[in-house]
Amino acid sequence: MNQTRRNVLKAGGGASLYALLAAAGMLRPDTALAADWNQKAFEAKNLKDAFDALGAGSRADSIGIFMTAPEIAENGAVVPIGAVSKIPGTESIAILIAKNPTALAANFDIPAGTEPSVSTRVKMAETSEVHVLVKAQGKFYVTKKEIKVTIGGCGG
Amino acid sequence: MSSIKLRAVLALSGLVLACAAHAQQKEAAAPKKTAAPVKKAASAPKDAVTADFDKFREVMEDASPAELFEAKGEELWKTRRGPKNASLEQCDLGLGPGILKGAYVRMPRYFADAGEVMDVERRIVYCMVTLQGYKAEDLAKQPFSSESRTPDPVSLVTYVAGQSRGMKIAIPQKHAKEREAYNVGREIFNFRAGAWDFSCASCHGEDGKRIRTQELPNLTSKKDAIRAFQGWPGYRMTGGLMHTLQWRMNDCFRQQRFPEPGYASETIADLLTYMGVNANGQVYKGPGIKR
Amino acid sequence: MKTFQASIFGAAVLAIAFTVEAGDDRAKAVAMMKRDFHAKGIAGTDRLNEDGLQALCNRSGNNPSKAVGERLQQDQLEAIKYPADGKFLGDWKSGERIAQNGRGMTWSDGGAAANGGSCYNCHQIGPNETSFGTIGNSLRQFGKTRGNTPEMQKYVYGKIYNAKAFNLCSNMPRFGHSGTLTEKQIQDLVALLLDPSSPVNQ
Amino acid sequence: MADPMRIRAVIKDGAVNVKILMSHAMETGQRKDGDGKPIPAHYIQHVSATWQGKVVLSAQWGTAVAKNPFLEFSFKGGQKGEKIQVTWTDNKGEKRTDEATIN
Repeated sequence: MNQTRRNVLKAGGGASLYALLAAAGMLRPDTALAADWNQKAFEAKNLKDAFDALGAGSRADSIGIFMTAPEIAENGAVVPIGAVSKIPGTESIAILIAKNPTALAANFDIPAGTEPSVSTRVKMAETSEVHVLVKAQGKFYVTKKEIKVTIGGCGG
Repeated sequence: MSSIKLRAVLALSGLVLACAAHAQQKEAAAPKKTAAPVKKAASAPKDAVTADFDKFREVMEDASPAELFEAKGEELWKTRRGPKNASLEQCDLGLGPGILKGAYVRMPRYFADAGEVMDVERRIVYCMVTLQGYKAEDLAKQPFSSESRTPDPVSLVTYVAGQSRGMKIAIPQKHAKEREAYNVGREIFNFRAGAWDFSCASCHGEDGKRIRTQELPNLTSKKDAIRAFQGWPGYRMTGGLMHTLQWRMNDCFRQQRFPEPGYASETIADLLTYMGVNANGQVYKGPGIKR
Repeated sequence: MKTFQASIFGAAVLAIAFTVEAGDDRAKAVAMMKRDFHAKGIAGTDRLNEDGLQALCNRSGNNPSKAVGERLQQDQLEAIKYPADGKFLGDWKSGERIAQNGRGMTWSDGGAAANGGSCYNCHQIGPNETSFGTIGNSLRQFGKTRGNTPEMQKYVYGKIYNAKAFNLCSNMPRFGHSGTLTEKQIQDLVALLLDPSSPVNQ
Repeated sequence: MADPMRIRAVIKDGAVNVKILMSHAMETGQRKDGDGKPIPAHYIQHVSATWQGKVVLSAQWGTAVAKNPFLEFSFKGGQKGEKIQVTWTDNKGEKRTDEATIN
């Protein structure tokens, strides 16, 4: 039995157990998560609305955020994007694509002990600025980069 | 032979997210819309662009969606299936029943039990028929990946190919039938016919040529021959579909303005023998990613 | 002496055997393809039947003997159907669209949509299209350097109609001969290349 | 049922590096099929990874994540031989959980 569970069991029953379990992430993910999915943010049609829905109406440009992405994507269907935050206390990292039909692509919660560094692959409708939004100690920071998209594939 | 495909942007008009990506069925007659973004790429320094593509291609190949199909193929290989309720573990890919390591880079090859030269997919179909009791005609009905399904042989080929990752291509030419397959394959490669007088060699017989911005490997040269092999089976970013060399050959013949070659036919096996043997000695990197 | 003769004889037999074998492989290849291919869409299996020109190019490694080659080239030239009204120059704007359009004659083509010329697949043409192929030569400034004379117009029309009339085993399809492009489409392409107002000549 | 994920968890530079590939269409809902009918949206909305009962990453996704999604992250504390579980849930309520051993 691991340390976390032992602590949980020691803490005993009732509401406090529930809170502890939730904090430790031991509840079935979907019960907690269904409420988490930020519908308003994910359905926002433009960058500004998406930022607003994420609570990032005001945000500072930061040199503490690093984005790894191609200058020119070989294919808009699969654009690799990596995001690293060097800002202390990073709580979440979001990827937004300005010119996509819905701007917010993904939002990652970074628990303590997890490195503020994620990579994924996104679809891009056209050449666009891609923004990485970081929440750290309750404040928002952003960096951006234009990624050109070439469409029209060949045989390969 | 890969002529630029102008994706079906028109057919999908009204589509806001024009991820050409997904619009993969038809070629459309409206080049403007699709050609425009290409210009941006082409106007940037070519070498830098290619280097950037290569860098991110490498990143993606490190965790390629092709692995999902390898996993699926492995499951299919080991599961008892078909009218005879058998797995494919007794399938002999040339190195003995069930031996997969290195099998892919040694095919096409001659199989005494079938009396024929077979490429990997032709052989897997043969095993599915003889061991599992499937019907070859059924497997040939819809042999290529679509949005709604990935045919079993595609996943199986991807699995088998993954078992030769990092190995040198060593397609045998010992048996008389193997040498004949090479020679006949060379003739198929050079055979001009059809509405536009094309052969494979029309596009793949000279160094340094392009169709639009797509570079064309010279498959008659030792240097480029590997490019026929490398990256296949390949996960195509456009549409996100897994395709094998059977599909590649089929679509080449389409663009060659030929009628359709039979799936897993001897024609394809011989053509792949010719192209494969030319690539002997080079290292196969495993299932890849295609644009 | 005997050995010498024998070796000549042996060499001759080998030479014959070699030729027979190469032809044999081709015969096997053709028979195999005819067995393995099936018609799909507009692409029938008759497309595997070589015409005389294809047969000659296939059998000579695209390098036929001068005598036969010239005769066949002359046949191709004589079969070109020039516009009845003697007009070669169409609309370059339409020509640009035809040059861009890469569809036509595959088994997934057919139906109402017009065929294109696939010109940019192989040639550099207009200054605004940087996505062009290199199988064919660059046609930038074609009219400017060649001149827009009636003879040049007729030549370009003929070349697009049937490139093989000028270079027997050329890689370029015979767009008129094969029924890919209409008379009007070819006139428009001629204009794209020769019309002084076409961007090709800017 | 959805096909299994591919999960690789490897100790690298003192942390567990996790790479995940998921088999999913990630249909945007903005496309139309050959007959002009809209193809309904079908995409993963949540991904969570747990180790020793602790959530080490939780993600919310929209339709812009590419088909057959990829995700990479790293967390501290994991040891060789321990397991991590990854669960995704899509907008149709379909879900899948797979497990991998840390190497």
